[in-house]
Formats: sequence, C-alpha cells, structure tokens
Amino acid sequence: MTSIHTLHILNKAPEHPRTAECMNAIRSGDALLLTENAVLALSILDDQAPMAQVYAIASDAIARGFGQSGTKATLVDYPAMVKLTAQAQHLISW
Amino acid sequence: MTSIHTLHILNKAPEHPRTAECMNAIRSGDALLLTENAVLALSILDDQAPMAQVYAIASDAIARGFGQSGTKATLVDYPAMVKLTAQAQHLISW
Amino acid sequence: MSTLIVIDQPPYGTWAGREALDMAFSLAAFDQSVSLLFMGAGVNWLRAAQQTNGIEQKSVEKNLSAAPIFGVEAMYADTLACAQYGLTPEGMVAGVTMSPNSAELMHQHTHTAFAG
Amino acid sequence: MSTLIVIDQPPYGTWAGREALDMAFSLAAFDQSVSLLFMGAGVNWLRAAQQTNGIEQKSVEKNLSAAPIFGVEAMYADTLACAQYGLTPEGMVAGVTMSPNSAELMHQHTHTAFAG
Amino acid sequence: MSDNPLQNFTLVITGAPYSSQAPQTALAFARAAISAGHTLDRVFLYGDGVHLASSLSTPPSDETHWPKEWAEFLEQNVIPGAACIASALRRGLVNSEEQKRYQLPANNILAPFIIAGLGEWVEGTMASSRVVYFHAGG
Amino acid sequence: MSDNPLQNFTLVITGAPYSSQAPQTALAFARAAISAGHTLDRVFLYGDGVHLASSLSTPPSDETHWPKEWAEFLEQNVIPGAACIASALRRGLVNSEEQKRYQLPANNILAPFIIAGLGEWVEGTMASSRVVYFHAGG
Repeated sequence: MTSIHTLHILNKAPEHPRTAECMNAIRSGDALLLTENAVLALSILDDQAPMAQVYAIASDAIARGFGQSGTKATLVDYPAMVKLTAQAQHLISW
Repeated sequence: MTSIHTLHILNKAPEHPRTAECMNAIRSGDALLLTENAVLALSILDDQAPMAQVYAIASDAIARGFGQSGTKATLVDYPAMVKLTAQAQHLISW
Repeated sequence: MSTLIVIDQPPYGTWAGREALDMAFSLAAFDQSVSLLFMGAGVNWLRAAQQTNGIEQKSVEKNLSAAPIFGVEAMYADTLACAQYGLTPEGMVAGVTMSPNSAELMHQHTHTAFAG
Repeated sequence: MSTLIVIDQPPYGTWAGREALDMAFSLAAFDQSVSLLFMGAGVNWLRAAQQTNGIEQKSVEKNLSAAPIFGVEAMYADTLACAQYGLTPEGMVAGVTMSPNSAELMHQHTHTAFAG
Repeated sequence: MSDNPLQNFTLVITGAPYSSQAPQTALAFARAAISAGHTLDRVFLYGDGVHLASSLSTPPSDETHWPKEWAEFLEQNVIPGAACIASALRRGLVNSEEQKRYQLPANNILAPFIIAGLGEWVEGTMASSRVVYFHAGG
Repeated sequence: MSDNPLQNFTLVITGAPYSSQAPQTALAFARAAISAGHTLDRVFLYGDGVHLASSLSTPPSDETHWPKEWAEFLEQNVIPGAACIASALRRGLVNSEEQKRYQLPANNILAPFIIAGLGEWVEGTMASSRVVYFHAGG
C-alpha cells in the first residue's frame, strides 16, 4: 500500500460546481474517490483524467449502470474506502 | 404592459447547472426574473445577455450588494413580480 | 392543459427525481396530459442495466417502465445531454423519445415543472 | 492542527455559509487554529455594502467583521472567483487575503471542511 | 381581458426554511398577490418544503419564524395549506392520525397546515390560473 | 507505523435522509470501519443532517428506515451520536428539555441521539485521527 497525500471524496454529479473545484484541487500524490452521483463521471472521465489514482464505490457505480467501467477507475467496496481513508494523510469531502 | 410568452423565474447562483439550462431555454418574447442567489448574475451578465427583458428582485439584489446595478436588469418589488406572473402566459420556476 | 415534468438530477443520490416521477404519475391518475423530460445529469435515469441491490434502493428502471401504463404520454431525453453522458439508444431503457430541442418542447406544453 | 473552512455558496439563499462560519467560530472558541476560504460563488460573502433589511436576514458582513475578534486567523478569497464576480479589493469587506492558489492553501492545512 | 386580470394562484414550496430562501420568497409573493386583489387557491408543500409545516421549529428569537409567519398568513386569509403525505412521512412530519396509525411518539404538524396527497396539488393545477413553484436555491 | 494502523474516526453527516444519500453512505462506511477493527469516536449531525435523528420519520415499509438503522448501529456499538443544537432547533428537532424551555407541543429526538453544541464536533476533530464528512450530493 502506497501512501496518499490527500484523498478527495467526491459525491456530486459532474455538472455540480464542486466537481470542478475538486478536480482543480487534485495534485500529484493525491487520490480521488467517487461516491454516490459522482460515479457518473465514469462516463465522462477519459484523456483528461486527473493526475491521481481514481476509485469509485462499486455499489454506487453498479446501481447507476456502470458495472463494466472498471477501466477508468478501480471499483472498490466500503472496507476499501475505510482503508483509503486510513492510508491518506488528509481527507477532503467535496 | 406588453405580453410575455414565458416568464423564467431563476433563483440559482450562476454556477448552478440549472442556470445554464434556463439561459438555453429563453426565447424571444420571454422574460427572465432573477430572485435570491440568481441576482449574482448581475455581476456577470453583459454582452451575452439573453434576448429577453431581465428583471431582478430589488431586495435580493440590494442584500447582496447590487443596489446600483440597475443597468443590466430592472429592479422590481414583489407586487411587480405578481404582475409579471399575471402578464406571462407561461411560468417556469428553475 | 398539458404538463411537462422535468428531471435534471440523477437517480439515487437525491430524491428530487423520484418526487418528480410521483408528480407525473399523480397527474396521469387524474387523467391530465403529462410527459417527462430528462435533461442534464437527469438523463442518467435512462441508462439500462441499473442494479440497485447494493444500495438498498429500488431501481428507477421499474418505475420508468410503469410510466406508460400509468398514463404518462411520453418520456423525452435531451439529445445533447445523452451525448455528454455517452448514452445511446441501445444503452437506454425502452420507450424514450429523443429531444433535440428541449426549449421548444417546454414551449409546447402549458405547464413545465421541476420537483425541486 | 490547522483547519480551513471553505465557503463556496453565496449568502442568504442557503444556510450552508452561515453554518460554515459557526464551525469556524467554534474552533476558534476552543483555541484551535482556523481560517476561512471563500471560493466559487462563495466569494459574494465578501462584497461590500450588503443591505439586508429588505430580506429579514442579518447581514453576513457583521459576522465577517467579527471573525478576527473571535480568533479566526485569516479570511482568504480565491483570486479567480473574485475576478469572475467582478470583485476588487475596493469593493470587498476589510481584512481579506487574496488566494491565487487555493489548492495549495488546502494542502497547507491539516483539515479542510465544508459545512454541507 | 384587462391589462391586469385577477388571478387565482396555487403556490408550491419545495425548499425548506433555514436551509433555503424558498418559504421566504413565497411568502413575500403571496402577500403581494393578496394585496393586489388576486386570490390564492392553495399552498402545497412538497419534498423538503414540508418542513415549513413543523410545529417544533424554534429559530433564535432574533430570526424570523417562517413556519409561524406562514401559518398566520394562511389563517388570516383563509387559504388552505397542505403538506404532501409521502414527503412528510419520510421526513418526520406527522399529524395525530398518522401518529396513531404508525404508533409514533408524537405529532408535529402546525395548524392550519394539513397533510394530504399529491391529488391536492393536481387539483390546484386544475383549479387555478397560475401555479408558481418556489424551489430551494443554490 | 503499519500499513493499516487502527484509526479513531469522527463522522459528520450534513445531508438529510430521503433527500440525500449521505446517511446511507455514512452507515456503510461506519459498519466497514467497525468490522475492520477501527473505532468511531462519535457521529455528529449538522445542518440538514439533523433530520436523521427524527423519531417521527416513517418511510414506506419497503424502504430502509435510515434513522432506525443508525440508532440501532449506535446502540449496538456504544457510539455517541449528537445533533447540533442550533441546526436542530431551527429545523424542528427538539428533545424534552428544549420542549419545556420553549413550551413546544412535543419532542422528536430518536435515542440514542442527543442534542449538543458544536463543541461536540470540535472535540471530535481533536480526539480522533480522521474526520470524515458526508454531505448532501447533487
């Protein structure tokens, strides 16, 4: 397990203004965790993916029809989310 | 008093996704009424003003520091808002 | 009188879409003309293969498939929003009509309303 | 420990900003290091000459002027957001520090939190 | 049709007090409408707007008490106010009947607000000449 | 420091049930944290999140009852849960003490949730190694 500087936890749809704020705040060494409506970014994320590892809550992704989209983000469960929060030095819930 | 086809009542800040949806839906013969946080558009509206008459609730504008911005929109009170809703054939609250 | 109920929020993360659907079903139950328009992030209501057992919420796909039965006249999806979210007709639930000009659609209805 | 409380919603239309300010004042009351960052539409908290008698709400300008007294260390305003909203130092309340790199500011604090 | 024909309004409030400005804007509009001679067919609370009908809301004494202001306005002008039952039950707003039915420890609907189905809203859209929605801002 | 040191979490919930998914996501996180051997210092409800502490919330029988689920989780794991007093009073959530003080017709706080000041949140940020916020989505 590598260390994460800041884990950005985002639960807003891509149109929400806080999504852009979050994306602007991500830096090298950070990680991004998509939860709830934020998993909709899986249909939009591509070349312009942020310079960070991207995770998404599997149950939220599958509920919204993104069961097969493991390529753009690592689908994780809540035990993995807990591990990420423990690994990260800082947390920001957007 | 001229007739209004659709009165668009907008109460969201300019960043809110519904603001863009509202602006896209405005057509010639419509009118736009800015209420609550939507009066913040007074600092942004300019050349790209929509092809519609723009009104803003005066008390909301003044509360947010826009007492002098009568140039971009007609500042109105609630009796005037009632009149606008009566004049308009259709209303959309965004 | 014809009413267009607009859903521009995605399912599950907020309740606004469900409450919009209830509004449409209520109008239909009173034999009032009503259609649904999905726009913005709301088009994600229409994505096929939503599996909600993991989030303890009922799938909205079932609700949508009931819409014609309850008397909702049409379900429109904003064309541009579908493109933004990578939604193609094959990847969407059945019975959806594309809306290339949602502003025009609103102007064609007597009432246009959001649930919140 | 140092906390950055972020306000990205405008005043009066929602309560999130007021509740963020209460969080900052509470931290300060417990002698914890705390600063405020206004970004996005939240920079409109800082506009001078807010006259709220017409909307039956207290002016947030008074709350902000109390921030240093209560022990809030700094009030930052995102430079880009200020430009977008036409906010210049002359048109803003006193005691605000411009923040040209808000991401960096967040990384300098142990905790970063929104009120909602 | 004159320049300013009298209207019969239905107002729908979907934003909660002390979270959104919706109940406040709606009340200012309602007062102006009545003053101008228009009528209010009814007021319908939906979604988070049902919190406006809480009998337990207790804002600080130097803030406006929006549920009380609304209740007094409705009583003085004999305007029906209803909160959607489905929205209200989920959000913890119940009357004495629902309290008994679901064996709940209390009830908290502020008179003259009542709890009713979405049919009240449908009837409002049919009976009135204008329906105005007051949503949460943002 | 091992790869996965045990943490003491404070959770802050600011989104309401039946309006946002926040209480649901927070509960899934909390259960996973306890299962992994971490501890929860406390849960603090703020803003619209205080509605999670309602004793009157009555969702349809085929929907999850988030206030009850949360209350049972807190009791089983002996975790303190507090709703911010300022947020709660404005939004119509009161305990028996506030009911008496303000002469209200009822109280509606679901045990084991209590009403407390923001100091509870400050103490949580000081006592725990991680603070996780669960806001309303959108």
